[in-house]
Amino acid sequence: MSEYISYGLQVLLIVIAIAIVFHKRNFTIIILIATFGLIAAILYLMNKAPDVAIAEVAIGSAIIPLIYVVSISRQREFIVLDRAQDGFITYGETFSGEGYEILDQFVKSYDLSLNLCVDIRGSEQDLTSQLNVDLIITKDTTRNLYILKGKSSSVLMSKLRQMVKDKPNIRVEVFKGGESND
Amino acid sequence: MERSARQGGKVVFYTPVLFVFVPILASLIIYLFKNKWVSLLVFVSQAALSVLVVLFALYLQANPDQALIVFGGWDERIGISFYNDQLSLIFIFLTIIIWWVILLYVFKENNEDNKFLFFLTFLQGIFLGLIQTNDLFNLFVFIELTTVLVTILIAYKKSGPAFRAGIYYLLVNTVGALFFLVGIILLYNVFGTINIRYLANVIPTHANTTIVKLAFVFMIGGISVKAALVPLFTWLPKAHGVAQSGISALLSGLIVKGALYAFIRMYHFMFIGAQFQVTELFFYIGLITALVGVMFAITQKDMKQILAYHTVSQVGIMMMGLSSLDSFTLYGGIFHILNHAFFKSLLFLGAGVIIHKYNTKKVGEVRGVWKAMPMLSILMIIAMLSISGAPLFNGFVSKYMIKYAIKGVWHKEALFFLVNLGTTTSFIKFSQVFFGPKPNVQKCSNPLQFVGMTLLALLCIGIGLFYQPIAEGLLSLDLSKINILDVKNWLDYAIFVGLGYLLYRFVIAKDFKIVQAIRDFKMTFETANYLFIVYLLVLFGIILL
Amino acid sequence: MSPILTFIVILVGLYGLATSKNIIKSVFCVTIIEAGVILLFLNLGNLEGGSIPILDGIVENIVDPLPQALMITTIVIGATITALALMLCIKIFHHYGSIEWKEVLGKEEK
Amino acid sequence: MIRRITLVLMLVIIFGVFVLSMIDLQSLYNTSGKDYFFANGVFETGSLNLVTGIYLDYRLFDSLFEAGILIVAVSGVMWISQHEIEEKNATFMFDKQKTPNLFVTFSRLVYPLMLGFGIYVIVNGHVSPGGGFQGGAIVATAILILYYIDINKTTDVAKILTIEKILFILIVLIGSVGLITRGEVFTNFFTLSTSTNLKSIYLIALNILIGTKVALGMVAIFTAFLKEGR
Repeated sequence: MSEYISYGLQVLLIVIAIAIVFHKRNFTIIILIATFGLIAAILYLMNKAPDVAIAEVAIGSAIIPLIYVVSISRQREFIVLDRAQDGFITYGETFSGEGYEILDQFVKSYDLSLNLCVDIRGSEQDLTSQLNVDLIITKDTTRNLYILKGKSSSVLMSKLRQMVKDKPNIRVEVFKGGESND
Repeated sequence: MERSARQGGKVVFYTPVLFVFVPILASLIIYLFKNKWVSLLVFVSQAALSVLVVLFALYLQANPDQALIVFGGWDERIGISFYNDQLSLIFIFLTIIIWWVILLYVFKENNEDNKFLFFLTFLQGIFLGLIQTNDLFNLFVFIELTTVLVTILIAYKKSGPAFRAGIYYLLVNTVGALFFLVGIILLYNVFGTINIRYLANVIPTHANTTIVKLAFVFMIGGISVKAALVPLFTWLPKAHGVAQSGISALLSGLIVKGALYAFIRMYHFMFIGAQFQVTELFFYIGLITALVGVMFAITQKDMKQILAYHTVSQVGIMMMGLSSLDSFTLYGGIFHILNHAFFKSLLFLGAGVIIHKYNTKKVGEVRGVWKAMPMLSILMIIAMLSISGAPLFNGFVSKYMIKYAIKGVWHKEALFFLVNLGTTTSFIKFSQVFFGPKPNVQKCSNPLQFVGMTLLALLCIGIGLFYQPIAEGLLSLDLSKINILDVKNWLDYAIFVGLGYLLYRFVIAKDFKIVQAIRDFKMTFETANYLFIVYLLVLFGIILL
Repeated sequence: MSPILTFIVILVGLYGLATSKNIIKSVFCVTIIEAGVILLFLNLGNLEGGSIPILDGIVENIVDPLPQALMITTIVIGATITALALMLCIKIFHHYGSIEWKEVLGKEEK
Repeated sequence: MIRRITLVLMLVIIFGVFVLSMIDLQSLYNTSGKDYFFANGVFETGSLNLVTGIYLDYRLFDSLFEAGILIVAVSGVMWISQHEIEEKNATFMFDKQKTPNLFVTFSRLVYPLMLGFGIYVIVNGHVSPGGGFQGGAIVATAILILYYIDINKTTDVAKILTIEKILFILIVLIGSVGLITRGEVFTNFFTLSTSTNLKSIYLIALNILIGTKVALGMVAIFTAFLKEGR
């Protein structure tokens, strides 16, 4: 009897593996991978390996999926540092302002999540290379321009530039990431 | 009786364990005490290691029966063991020499960076373990550890290209290592042990079964990824291009050789009794690797990329030697591993100094190195002459030994000729950096770096001149049939240089469309994996049919 | 029978690696292959049946304990590699604005 | 599309070869390793759980580097995510999500249970399923629950890294004590004829050290991920 359960679980394992390979949404995959770990652990147990099963339950279906969750949610983050702070984005219970609407539309169309932050000191080079800041908003008061700065290497910047090209008061600038030759 | 003999020389008997743990302990202490002066411990551990290795080599010479150490004193088939022979000792010496040079090179800039020294020194211990281990799973653990450490060292600069090269390296090599593990699993279930020496004895009994052949294919396939053979070489130029020059030199000079060492262990020690008819296959894989590597190398414009693709092509040449069952050619391959470690490290380190001074990697933008840094130029020219196989230098000797096997087979000779021509051409291209007026750069100011590089250059010349006694002593090999004063060899080299110059002047320098196309060739990750499967299938095809 | 079914898991992972266009997906596939390899080893150790390798009381036959000890090591190695790969993924996303292999590798520097 | 078809074809061929090799295995299957452990394992290692016996005694050398890879990976992940920017004033506007109350209460209940279970698994690794690696991972999971109870919890990762490295040195030292007492390295320091109870001192000590190390390493990795870019 247990033989047939074991075969059934093996087939299920294959099905889940195929689902992981063909699925597109990363968050669903995490649930699948946790299930995958759990079924694998049961199979380890059925193969008389309780030690490996404990290790797999603790690592394979708890810690690893957690790390996946954190890293994927971090990856979908679009971190914006607001250094203008004059109504381009207004803070409060809900966010509003022209800048917020643009950014909101932008992140929605690329399936990202917006994360705004203020008050971080440091040079732009360091912030983008070390702290993962994707976009820095500054204001050029003489020309009344909002400048959105980001890394030249990021493909998101060209997409953003495409989006705001007919807004006269916003300019998108890119700078090189802090690369050294050696 | 064996036990009583061991009690006497117990301390010396266990020194191979110290080879692994002296660097590791040093690295941990350096990490724990973040201090400029504690960092000097790397040199203390290096010195201690050098003394220990020499002592152990002398001891092993006197007691050749003490080569096997089983931890815990268990049965050889059960416990983990270290096994040292002539080959592993040569590799240990090589490791220590290269690490001296690299540490001297990086120390001044990194002596306050305890994390960098931690990873670098830890890697040395792991690599020494990888060389000595006699247990397949232990080998797998060491291979994975090297992968992780090298990934961290590649990504150490924390720039975008470093990250992408790091993850490419990590994933490709992990997949390779996992297939190596599948091979181990199959072998364990057939023979009940994973001890390499024991397996070498019992493999002939079941050599003709599919399962052993399958295990062979999986293991060699896994190693080939790490050894950067065609078509699995794509991680190598990416990784070399972004790492610091010291790390590039280490990767090229040693880490890639670690995989070749594992190849020798598997193919020439473990599966030798199985007598698979794969000599030709590996010869052609090596030849294609050499050709493809050199083809990419001559089109590159980035100094480090040129050198990185040359590593691919030289690995191919080594494989041509290592594939052979004939001992003269096989030793030619091993000898070429040593020689390549010396001159390629020297080239990378020299290129690192140039890049640092000129702040650019493009060959076309660097001019006048001879006037600015004459000392460095001499060292680099020595290395270039070595790699292109000029007589009087070490590259010539080992290339001659590998070429010896294909004498008379015209199509192999022709292809090998192309490889040599490509090598010469790309170094004629590289040597353009020496010409030109004196540029406005400050003088070199790091004598430590030059100590290490001079050592390498002296080794290149020394081996090139005194190859006969050295080969006699290291490999007990008679090289009297190589005559460096033979006019034919000089003429050959002159022809190479002449043709190479013409090729450079009229094809490469013109930068035709096809040259650009080859330069811009990029292989995506999924294609690399696709080719890995194809590679496995080709091995299957040859071995099973 | 069981080892053959398990090998399919490894092959599915391999298929995923050879078709995945996304870095995270590749990491998932490596995880799948690794779990498959572990299960394969345990399956083969259990080929002739037996009881759990804990000799508490009278036991007549056990499954092979060595694969189990080795596979614990493999699980830890796999976990560390996954963690390292994911950390690199985060950094790559914030540098290139994408985790598609094509967009990341195709980007020319400077 | 052609590529996918050829890919599937190639995989099918590999699968076929594997099936052939499994048919081979039917007649070649070798149990000499298993028989050795079954006959001598308990006597030689003093561990009723043969798996623990293998990875703490016969193959301790592997386990050392298993711990080593954890050290390296943790330090590497920390290095990659580390930055030197002052972040005192950083305020992330969208970071204020709260864990639901029910979950917090539930976690408070589960946390001591899991911690206890983890420690039980570590200490009894030589007689029942479990051991340092598995128990350490469970303890780590328990500690991770704390992050869900209090999302602003901070951990001093630098201290964890230091402790981890000291623990690694300790494990290596315990492994080498055998050189003095028995003349063998990386095995139990009690002689073979010692009673099982005495031998288990060594096993428990190593399991606790490895368990602590693994737990700390996993927590450090997770902390690095949570703090990444913050």
